[in-house]
Amino acid sequence: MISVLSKDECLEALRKMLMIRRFEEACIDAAQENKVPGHFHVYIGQEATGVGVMATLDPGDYVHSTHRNHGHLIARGADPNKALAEILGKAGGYAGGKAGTLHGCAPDLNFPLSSGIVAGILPIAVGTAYGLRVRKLPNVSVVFFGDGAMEEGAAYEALNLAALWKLPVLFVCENNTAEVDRRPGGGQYHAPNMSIIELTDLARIMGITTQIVDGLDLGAVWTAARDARNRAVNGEGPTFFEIRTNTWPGGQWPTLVTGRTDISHAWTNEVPAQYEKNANWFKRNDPVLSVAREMLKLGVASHTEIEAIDIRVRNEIDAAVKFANDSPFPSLESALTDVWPN
Amino acid sequence: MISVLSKDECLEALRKMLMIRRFEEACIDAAQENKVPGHFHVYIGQEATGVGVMATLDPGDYVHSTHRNHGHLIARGADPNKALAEILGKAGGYAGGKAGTLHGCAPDLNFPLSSGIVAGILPIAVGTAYGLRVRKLPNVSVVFFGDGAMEEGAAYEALNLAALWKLPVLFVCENNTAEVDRRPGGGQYHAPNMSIIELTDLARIMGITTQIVDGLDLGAVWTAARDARNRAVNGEGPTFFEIRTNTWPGGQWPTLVTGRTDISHAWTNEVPAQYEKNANWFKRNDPVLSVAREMLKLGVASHTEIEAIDIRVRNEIDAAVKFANDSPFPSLESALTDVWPN
Amino acid sequence: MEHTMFGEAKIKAVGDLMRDDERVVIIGGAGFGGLLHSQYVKPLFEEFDSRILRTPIAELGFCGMGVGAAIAGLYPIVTIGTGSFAFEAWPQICNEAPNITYMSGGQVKVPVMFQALVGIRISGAAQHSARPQAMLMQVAGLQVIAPARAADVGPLLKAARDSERPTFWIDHALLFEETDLYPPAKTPPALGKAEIVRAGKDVTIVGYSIDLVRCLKAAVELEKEGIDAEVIDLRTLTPLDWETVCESVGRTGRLVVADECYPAASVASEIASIFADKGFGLLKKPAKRLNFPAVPVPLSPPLEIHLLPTVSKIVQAAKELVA
Amino acid sequence: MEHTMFGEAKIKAVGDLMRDDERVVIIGGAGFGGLLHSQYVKPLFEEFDSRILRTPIAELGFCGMGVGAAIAGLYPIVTIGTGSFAFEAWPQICNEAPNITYMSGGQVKVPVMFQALVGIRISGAAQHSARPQAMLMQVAGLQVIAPARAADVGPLLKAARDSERPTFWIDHALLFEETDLYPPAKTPPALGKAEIVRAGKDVTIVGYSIDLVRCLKAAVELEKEGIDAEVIDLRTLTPLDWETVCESVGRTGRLVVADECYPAASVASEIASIFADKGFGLLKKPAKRLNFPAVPVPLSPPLEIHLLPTVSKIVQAAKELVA
Ligand SMILES: Cc1ncc(C[n+]2csc(CCOP(=O)(O)OP(=O)(O)O)c2C)c(N)n1
Ligand SMILES: Cc1ncc(C[n+]2csc(CCOP(=O)(O)OP(=O)(O)O)c2C)c(N)n1
Ligand SMILES: [Mg+2]
Ligand SMILES: [Mg+2]
Repeated sequence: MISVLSKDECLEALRKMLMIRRFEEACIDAAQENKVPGHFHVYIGQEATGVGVMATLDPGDYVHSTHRNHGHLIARGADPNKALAEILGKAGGYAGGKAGTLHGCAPDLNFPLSSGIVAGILPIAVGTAYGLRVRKLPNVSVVFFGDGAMEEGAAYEALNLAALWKLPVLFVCENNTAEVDRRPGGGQYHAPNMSIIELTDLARIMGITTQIVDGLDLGAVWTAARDARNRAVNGEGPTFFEIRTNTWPGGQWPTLVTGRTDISHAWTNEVPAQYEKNANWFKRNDPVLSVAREMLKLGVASHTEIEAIDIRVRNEIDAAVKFANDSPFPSLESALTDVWPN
Repeated sequence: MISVLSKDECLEALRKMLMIRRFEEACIDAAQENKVPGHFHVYIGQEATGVGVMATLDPGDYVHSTHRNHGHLIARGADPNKALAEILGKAGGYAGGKAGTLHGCAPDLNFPLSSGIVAGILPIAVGTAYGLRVRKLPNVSVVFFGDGAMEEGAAYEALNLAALWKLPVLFVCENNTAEVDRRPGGGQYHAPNMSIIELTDLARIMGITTQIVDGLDLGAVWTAARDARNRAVNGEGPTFFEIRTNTWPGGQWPTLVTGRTDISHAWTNEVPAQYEKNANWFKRNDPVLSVAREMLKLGVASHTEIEAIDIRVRNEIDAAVKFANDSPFPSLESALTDVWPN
Repeated sequence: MEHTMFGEAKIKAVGDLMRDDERVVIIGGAGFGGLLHSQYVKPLFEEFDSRILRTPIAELGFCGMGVGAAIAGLYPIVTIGTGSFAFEAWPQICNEAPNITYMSGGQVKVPVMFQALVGIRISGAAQHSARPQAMLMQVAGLQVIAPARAADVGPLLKAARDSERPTFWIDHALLFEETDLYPPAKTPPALGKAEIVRAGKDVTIVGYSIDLVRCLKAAVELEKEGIDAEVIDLRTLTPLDWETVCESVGRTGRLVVADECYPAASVASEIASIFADKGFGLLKKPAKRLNFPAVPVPLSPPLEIHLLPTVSKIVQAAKELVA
Repeated sequence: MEHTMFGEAKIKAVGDLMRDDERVVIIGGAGFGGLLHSQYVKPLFEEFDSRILRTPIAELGFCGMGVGAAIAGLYPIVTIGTGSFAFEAWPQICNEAPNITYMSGGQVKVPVMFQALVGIRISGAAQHSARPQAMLMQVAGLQVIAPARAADVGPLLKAARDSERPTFWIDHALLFEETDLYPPAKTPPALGKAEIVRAGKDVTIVGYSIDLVRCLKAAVELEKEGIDAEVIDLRTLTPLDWETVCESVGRTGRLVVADECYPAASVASEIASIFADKGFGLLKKPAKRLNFPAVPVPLSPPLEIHLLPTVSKIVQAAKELVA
């Protein structure tokens, strides 16, 4: 329920969610034009998670992510120009083109390098939390990761370490396979291969506070994250969230299988004929449409206001596309710099 | 309760337990004489576990162990001559002196190499179980490991893998820190550093059958292992045991802090004056004395019979000591053989 | 045969092995060409569906399972996926599998094969571009095979199985769609034997895996410029066939080595070092080592390609030596 | 200074660093000399009790914590214990820590130091005797320091901290109680600079860590036999100071390298390989490489010692070269 948010917070959250959506659409467009080096993973369908959590954070908090980091970067307030240029491997990117899609970073926003290794980022996030504790800072570390990370021993060790010293960590497990048959042994690339059916059980037996949150419910995500952050800062230890989102039909390899989002579907409730087989996406699972609908229903915003936000966002992303396209590839000399800190 | 065992089974179990005790005493003696290369870990205090579990196994079952493997070898029926010679790095050892204490093996008994890496053996044991499954053999894999192994991600992954395919594995976690304060963060070398207070919880949330067993109770260990083996062979999946034993006062670094075991203490109930501060060991925690007492109480054996077993065992171990001492060091040429299979 | 794609030969070889022996199983299910080439792999995976254990993302755990399954009498091919993920399983690959036969005095065999798509795949960025092969050469008791040519795949796979040695099979992310440039050798490949793929008299060029393909393409270029290059495919990195390299350099006096590994303690270092002792005096000119410089692999393709041991760099190096 | 034990110098150096900067913390608590030398370590651990995070047996997890803590402004010294256990943390040491600065375009620093007691410790057997240093040289973005001499420990530790580079510090299980045989250099040690510990004209002997101690002892023996050996301590393996080695061999024309690593793609390979290119023509005789042969380290002490690059083997090799 977004009623927990003020009107301004609602509008800002929707803006960020739309920004992520338009950003990812731009990535997919760029990929169709063979401009994206490497394989990449979009955040479509999970926007309410990143935006909801990030809205509760302080600039001094650390944010850590994985291969699926675009949405987290944008939600944290990263410059879409630099974020997109980085994904295209351009000099104007956050890392001058050295990192790309799997390794999004915005160091000025306390968003260090994302790890492309499944579960590799979890121990690092526990480490930044430890750093905050030692430095007596009133901050937290937030780490986003997929349900697949729970299959790695690294996740287990990281949870145990955080639990032992009650470190200020928010573990945000984004389960984007909520619609997948959760019986073990499915063996699909993105399907659960866990004998632990309730992902929260692991953290629970470690004495970590756990919560399952609906990833369509921006307000629920926001409230849960805010409370967890407060507890963490007060020395009450980490929280483990399983945020359940429904798999975007295009999640396995990004093509715009549900088309470019038409925000007016939030009030027309139309399902475009050519996407009939993905009707659920339009009716229920798209967090952008769903949050917009909630705002309309609660009278937080009119559809003209929503449309105005979308237009602003689209302009901003258009500008980012132009920026990224125009940005040159990095100079060959730069290949050899930055191995060591200066 | 050893009443679940026949008289012969009882006598054989006591013989094996005494054999382990005398074997470990011989190791400690050898170490005092600087004959044991490297640091080693004795099984004193845990005899009822290895012997109880092993009594339920079939020759076709696989047995896997860790750095603390001496007792498992002897309980499995390994030749004490070859086992001791191996620990002394001698040519007459199971591996011709190449392996030593950390890596006990008796391949002819389906006891492959023990791993000295904490938790390293668990995935391997899951693999032998998988091999048995593929080969449609009616056997199980048993893996012994310490409570400390539960701190490693490798243990987590191994449990998940075994649970997913209901593989025939008996996970025997020997918790030899039952007397240690189990609050997390103790940080001692052998103390628990787990946020999971009940070690069985992890396996439980994976849908693995779990059981906590008193490591002084030979009959309970035996019953539990027999049932678990039956379930595993019937395709009902793995079992996870936490076997609780009380830390032997000399466990941290082997010296004979409780003296050479005097089996007559089982009926005299004497606590030798010089070991007064370890009175609990003599009164309650020594599984050898405790099983002997149970047998006396139930009338399974008289103390003369028990003494006779002990004498036979001591003779056998004396012979093993002589064999190991007399065995030459391996030839220098042998250093370069066996890297690859022939 | 020369026109078979490397990847197709690979799929066929694995299929043949599995048809031949029901104890051959696949653990992992992610490998053999990666997602990009999954259409080629599909028939194999359909035929042997029940003998493929599709595992969780738990490389340490399932590589360990491969070790155990090998002990229990199977021949597991463990597909790790991208080469960098082998690091997750390092304790099993480097500190369990290779020690067991030796430490059991030769009694316990561990016929397991780990496989990964290693290397600089273009735009994998630093974390997905590991070349673990030089590290793996630092492991005693582990066989390391890194073929380059379709014709070698079947025989080497079978030889590896028959050797019963724990083996790491290096595939390269870019090798799948390559076809053999030169005809196969008359004698079938043997473990531990390099092959002179192209005989030549002016300069010896040594490669393996994708770098061998680059070396052969360089030889074609060099031929146009009148330089007759001898090209050697190392094929197995452990055991390493230094004799063939020495013998060739004994004739040419000149050496170029192409190796995607980082420079220090690399495959190229090992090859070059031969000429400080066993092959002392054979070089007439300083050897040219072409490695990927010691920087994490950047994403941006121009940077990445700038750092690679490309065909043109091999050509250039050979020309400088022959000039 | 020469009579300080290496281990004591180490404990003092860590203590000084911690006294100097409260952001230096210890994660792991198992290290600095192992159980055997715990009496020396005790005062340090008592003084800084609250700044030592005693971790579970979870090397991957706590090395990763070290990476994170470094990002968050601490200088963590992560004590891994036995060198073989570094394999458990390989993904963090080789595929996280060293990539972050580069892949963030230089913006994120990762000043973390991993430490382990590596090497052939006598009777550790195969699983507790890893020498991961050559493998670590295959990691771009990771500094590798492997000192041998008490006098170097403090300055190198401080220099490593000041460099803010992710660093792997190689201690050796047998080094703790060694004292410096030759006087320290006039100029303090610098990262990436080898040191000529003993000047000589007949033969260059190169070592690092425990092997340097063996080299120096060999030089003493050789002196008795009238052979004047120049002994070089590499000190840092990444960056590697090949210039000093070249310069020395340029004078002596003869090279012995002692290196406990397995032979292929080892530290010794890298040193020898210099003479196939940058140092081409400097060797008057084939170099002698003394490695541990490619067999898992056996437990039995006679076998183990038989395979080690011992003092007498170094002496023998030098004599053969000079003869
Ligand atoms: C250690 C490791 N193993 C395998 C991979 C390949 N891989 C990349 S994404 C992915 C699936 C991850 O699933 P999940 O964590 O749920 O994230 P999602 O993509 O669903 O957001 C895998 C297996 C990897 N990057 N790292
Ligand atoms: C990966 C790894 N880390 C650390 C060690 C060092 N080590 C050897 S035994 C041990 C304690 C193990 O405790 P536990 O598993 O409970 O076994 P116990 O000795 O109590 O039987 C440790 C930390 C190791 N062998 N392997
Ligand atoms: Mg997922
Ligand atoms: Mg224990």
